[in-house]
Amino acid sequence: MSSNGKPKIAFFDFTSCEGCQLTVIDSLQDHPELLNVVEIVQFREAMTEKGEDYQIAFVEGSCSRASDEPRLKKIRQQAAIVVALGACAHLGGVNALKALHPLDEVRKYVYGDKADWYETYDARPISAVIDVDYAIPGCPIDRNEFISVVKALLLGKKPPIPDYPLCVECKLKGNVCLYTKGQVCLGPVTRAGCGAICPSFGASCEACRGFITNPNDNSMREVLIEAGLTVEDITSIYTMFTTYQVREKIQQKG
Amino acid sequence: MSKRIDVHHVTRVEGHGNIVVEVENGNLTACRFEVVETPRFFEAMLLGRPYREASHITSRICGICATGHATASLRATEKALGVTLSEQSWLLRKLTFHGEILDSHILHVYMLVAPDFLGVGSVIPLVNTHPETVLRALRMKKLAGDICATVTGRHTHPIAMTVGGFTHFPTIVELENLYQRLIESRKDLDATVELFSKLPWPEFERETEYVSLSKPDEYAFIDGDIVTTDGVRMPAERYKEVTNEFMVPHSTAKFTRNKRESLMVGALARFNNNYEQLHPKAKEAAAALGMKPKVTNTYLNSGAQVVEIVHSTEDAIQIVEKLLERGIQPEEPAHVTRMPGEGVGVAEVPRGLLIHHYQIGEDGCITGANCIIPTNQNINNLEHDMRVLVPQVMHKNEDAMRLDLEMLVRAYDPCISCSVHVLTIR
Amino acid sequence: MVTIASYPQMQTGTIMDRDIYAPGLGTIVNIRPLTSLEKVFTIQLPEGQSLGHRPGQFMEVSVFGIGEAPISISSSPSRSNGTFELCARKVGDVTTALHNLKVGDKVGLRGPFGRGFPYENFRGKDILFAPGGLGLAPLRSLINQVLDERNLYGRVIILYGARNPGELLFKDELKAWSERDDVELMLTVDRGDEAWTGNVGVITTLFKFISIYPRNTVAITCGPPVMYRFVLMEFIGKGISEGNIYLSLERKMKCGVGKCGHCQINNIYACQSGPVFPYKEIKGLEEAL
Amino acid sequence: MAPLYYSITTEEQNVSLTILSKSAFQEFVARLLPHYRVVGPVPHDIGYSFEEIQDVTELRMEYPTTILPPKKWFLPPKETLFKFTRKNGGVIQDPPETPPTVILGVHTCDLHAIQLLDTVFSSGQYDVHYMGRRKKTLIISIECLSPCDEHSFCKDMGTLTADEGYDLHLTDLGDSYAIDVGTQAGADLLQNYSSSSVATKEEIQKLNAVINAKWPKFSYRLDFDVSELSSIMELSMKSPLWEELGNRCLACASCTNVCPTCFCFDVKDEVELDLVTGQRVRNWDSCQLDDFATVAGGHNFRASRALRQRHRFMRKGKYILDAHKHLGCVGCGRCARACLVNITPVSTFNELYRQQETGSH
Ligand SMILES: Cc1cc2nc3c(=O)[nH]c(=O)nc-3n(C[C@H](O)[C@H](O)[C@H](O)COP(=O)(O)OP(=O)(O)OC[C@H]3O[C@@H](n4cnc5c(N)ncnc54)[C@H](O)[C@@H]3O)c2cc1C
Ligand code: SF4
Ligand code: SF4
Ligand code: SF4
Repeated sequence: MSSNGKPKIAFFDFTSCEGCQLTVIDSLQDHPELLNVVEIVQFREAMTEKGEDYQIAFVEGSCSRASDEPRLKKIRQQAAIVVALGACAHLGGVNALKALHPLDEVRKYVYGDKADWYETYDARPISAVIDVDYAIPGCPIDRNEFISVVKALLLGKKPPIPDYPLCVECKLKGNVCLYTKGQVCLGPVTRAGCGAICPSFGASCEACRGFITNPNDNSMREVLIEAGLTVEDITSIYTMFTTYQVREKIQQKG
Repeated sequence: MSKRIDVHHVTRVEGHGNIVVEVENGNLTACRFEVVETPRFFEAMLLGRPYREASHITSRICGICATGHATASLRATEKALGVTLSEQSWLLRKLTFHGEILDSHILHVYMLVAPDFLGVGSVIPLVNTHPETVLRALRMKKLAGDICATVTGRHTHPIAMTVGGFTHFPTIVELENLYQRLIESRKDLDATVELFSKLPWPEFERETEYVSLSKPDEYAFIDGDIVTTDGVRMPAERYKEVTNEFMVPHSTAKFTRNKRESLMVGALARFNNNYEQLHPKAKEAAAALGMKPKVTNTYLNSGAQVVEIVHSTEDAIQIVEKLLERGIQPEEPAHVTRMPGEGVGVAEVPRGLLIHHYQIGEDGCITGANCIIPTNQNINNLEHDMRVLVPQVMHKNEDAMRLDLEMLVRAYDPCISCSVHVLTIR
Repeated sequence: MVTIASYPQMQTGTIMDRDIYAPGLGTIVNIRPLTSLEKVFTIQLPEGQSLGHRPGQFMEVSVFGIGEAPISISSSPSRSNGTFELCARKVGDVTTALHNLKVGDKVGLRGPFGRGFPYENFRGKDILFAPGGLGLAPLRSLINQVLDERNLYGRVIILYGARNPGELLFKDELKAWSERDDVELMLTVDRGDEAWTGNVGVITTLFKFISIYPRNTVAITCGPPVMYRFVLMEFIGKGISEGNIYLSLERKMKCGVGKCGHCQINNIYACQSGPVFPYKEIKGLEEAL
Repeated sequence: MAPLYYSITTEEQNVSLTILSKSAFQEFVARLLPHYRVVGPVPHDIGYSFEEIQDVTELRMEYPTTILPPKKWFLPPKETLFKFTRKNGGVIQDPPETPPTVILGVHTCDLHAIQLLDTVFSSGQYDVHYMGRRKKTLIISIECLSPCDEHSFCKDMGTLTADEGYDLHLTDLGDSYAIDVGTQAGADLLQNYSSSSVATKEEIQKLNAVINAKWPKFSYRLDFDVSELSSIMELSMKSPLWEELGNRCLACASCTNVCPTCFCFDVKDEVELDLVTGQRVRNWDSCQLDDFATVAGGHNFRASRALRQRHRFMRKGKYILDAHKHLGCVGCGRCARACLVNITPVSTFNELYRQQETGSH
């Protein structure tokens, strides 16, 4: 706690687009009162001041090289609560896509004969490196969800991250299901919480929030096949953000 | 007298970069801007993915210019596959693009740059000292974000833009609401121009080659030829002749140069090349800021951003007017007319020229990809600027020098997390 | 405007507001820790109101901002004198927040809800209590009611089991009961420790020590599902009739007033028709046991 | 209550049938707008939705069906039950009042569902939130003249028409509506805001023709009479069908979320950023979701999707009928349309019936 009694929070970034931090900044547009209840002591994207005595650490980005690990461990040591901020930190996110190709080829493709200059390994969620207390899913995170997680943490409650499928939110919004319109969607296996924003804007859910604890995978695949997808299409849609989660299955298959 | 400036992870920029400057006995012995962002390998990640996913994957290159990446990506795919956009789609694309230009520029000039002039470390202390300014910035930024959200669902990682058009359309009521707010924001524009015209911009001149897109009929943001202040003009497909990329070991980003030792892209480059096409009110703003092409003070890149805030708002107003006039027709995205294909998509994102170049195979999957990011093109120029700046400020103490250097870095509005890299397409 | 058929009179509990979801307030006047996980809260209603509950009923307890949770009334009506007791185990959001409250703090209250024990019908009979773990919390209300009118009942047998000695609740009362010669109390733990000299084993291992007159015995259990399934078999094995066996069942609950659907056991809402059930009523229900 | 059929011989009979031409109906709605919140079916994407209208031209009285039933106007997907302050504890404010509302174009299946919900929320413990909205709402229903689509089975469920539950009931006669008056409030509405006329002999004749023509257009889809449903369900607790449905079910809860008769809910506290004030909200919940019956500590009283599907169909076919004397399914077909793995009441009920007939379980 700081002298004014406000809990101190800090933001850190690893391999990511920083869109989640940007969303945090956006959430301040709607909720400037946030600054009345917490003290932000580190936020490199937005401020120069720096403090090391934080209680809650929000970590954006996946871990994609060995040299990131000590920094993550240091954050874990200091913070009472570590929250993964967004799909990269929570799941590995799009960064994990490169795991679909042999790492050597990936390096060479991008850096050619200079490939060895650049340190990298398969991108992974931060939970693969340190213990994580909670995750705010999404690519990017939903700004309202960010605020409600902060409130819950300040009250000592479990953050209200749903563990039911996106279809729930989609239906409650009264959307026409994309399948009715001949499109496909991963809503039935994806964790809700974004307000089904993609289907609401006519686009298929790509599971950026990860899967629910107990998805009916077989049934989902059958639905996708019935909708005309090939096995390759299904692998593709299943790996957009969740390569790290489904990679084992893919490796087994092929 | 030796000095060492070592700024580890420059703050208030997007992504990770270090400034390393060493002065020994009055001689500059080291002068680097190190990009230490982890490499992300987006081009490799695109390989084998269906073309429809490309814009969703590449928008994740950067959270700030997500709409810009998505736009350039879609244009690359659309050109590769022979897709022609409807007039309505063009209007919506441009409108949401302005939303992003506004969002990014406002964030940059108000929250990242202004604190330096006001002697504070971030926008947060300004809440108490300059509440009006902060509230205005938040209000303007919210409007910018809402423009994007109305058209594509959200600003960071837009949803409704797809190959050939849109999957969702704003309602007339939503557009009327935007229109109202855009009109009201004009007074915020005036206040913004007034605020930034009074700031003591550091005096620093270094002429370089300014590179941007250009179109005959409008201030270019999407599509167009590549032009430079050295008189080069070429179709975007020949981008490699300008952006010769090379690599340096201290950076995970790639550097570029054209004819000179370095080149600069971004708001200032656009301003210098396309000044005539600015909205008259934007030209007034430029006058108030004392800017007339060609401006060679790098710090005034932020000034050019202020000018573009005015331009984008005014152009957005015209676009919304037009949309309201013609009404909104929900329409299917335009069709792909060929496969395989190859295409180059270009856009002037907030930080400058962005190029996506794809090859798409028979099966609709991407077989080759190349993305050139504005910040990569600028870093080389930044180092050259630093070499000129350091001797001019060497007499100052280290803190003051550090601030000058950091401000220079920030003037570029670098977006380092865009660290993706190219390889010649085979 | 719209004519909808006339409605049955709404039930008016003591502290119930017009809105069945809006809690009234009670003040915590005493907090007594029992174990590391359980605390007993003594709660006073405004203006000396009495709760007017029946053993086996429960309250919906609110910690505002956190939520609401059903908690059994652990004190007996016979000892109410303007207050009542709740024994809560810290397991989640609401119960943790409750544990963080202090004497003088207020909680939101709705209730009492549900059907309690028809103890008037037990008079003259022997009563066999077999609570497991936290199951003693609701049964304590009935036990103390019975003990406070002790001469109206036959034998009182209490078999109580916990996982280990540290988890036994209400140890002072257990001691007091064990010292009475009109209460037969037997304790057991799944795992003992150095100090434990009593029985070790699950609660069903105690049944071999008791002999009862089944026709005149009422048997009552409350505890986790794995436990009461086996206890029921013991009750039945002892020859106690299905109509004389009572259980208090736990289910997830949100509203407590038979609307939200969470506590449904087949077609029955546990919050309204229970949580206390004669075994006879629910043994045919697929989802009950 | 309005009679179902009208005798054309007795003009003197006290028949409450009124006629409103379509243009007069438009005027009627337009006149309501300043005084009532008017809700009705409007186009939404490629479907329809019950929304508040500002202008009568938005209305589509001949719509097939909506994604969400009109229930959402009485039991919103999310609503505030009350506000509270954490400082000294306690409820500080009643939720805002509902404006007087007219809901137009309610199909008769939905009308039956509303009657069930009215019973649920008014009997036992009286729910002021639902009932508060309900009592401020007038329902103008409409007779369905052809099935919404292949999923409708209202005829089987006996909901193809309704003789109560509405304030006014419309039947489309082509260029006019025949209007049954269901309540005094409905009569007053007509009286105050419309220029209706008493039906003529010809119009009554026309009405009869329209109704006669309608019934054959609907087919029966259940293989048994609905009066047997409850006993079929009772005997189906152990059917192997549940396991099969459980394997297919995505547990996405779309079926219950679109159902006009589902009313289960969750209750949560939300706080403002001052961390002091807040509100208790309730939102729709679904027995199909994993943690619907899960208690602290993790025990789930209905852990498998098979048991959850069984529970859902038991409620629809039996429990609700037993408890509230109204069918728990009104045959609207919404769940069948919403289900991505083709679990439908018709196929489920028919299969259970078949299993019983053939003694296959
Ligand atoms: C009739 C009845 C009597 C009970 N009596 C007692 C008692 O005397 N002492 C005691 O410690 N516990 C009792 N419980 C259990 C107690 O209700 C749960 O432990 C409590 O709800 C957990 O809430 P939470 O918010 O701490 O946990 P979380 O895991 O955060 O639960 C969130 C919400 O889910 C619901 N919920 C979760 N678990 C249960 C549950 N087991 N039963 C009902 N709802 C649940 C509640 O609404 C709760 O607020 C009783 C339960 C019932 C049904
Ligand atoms: S669009 Fe997607 S999320 Fe929505 S109901 Fe259909 S499958 Fe579910
Ligand atoms: S709809 Fe799916 S892809 Fe879109 S934000 Fe939500 S979880 Fe992510
Ligand atoms: S169960 Fe299905 S068909 Fe029946 S009322 Fe509900 S949604 Fe309609």
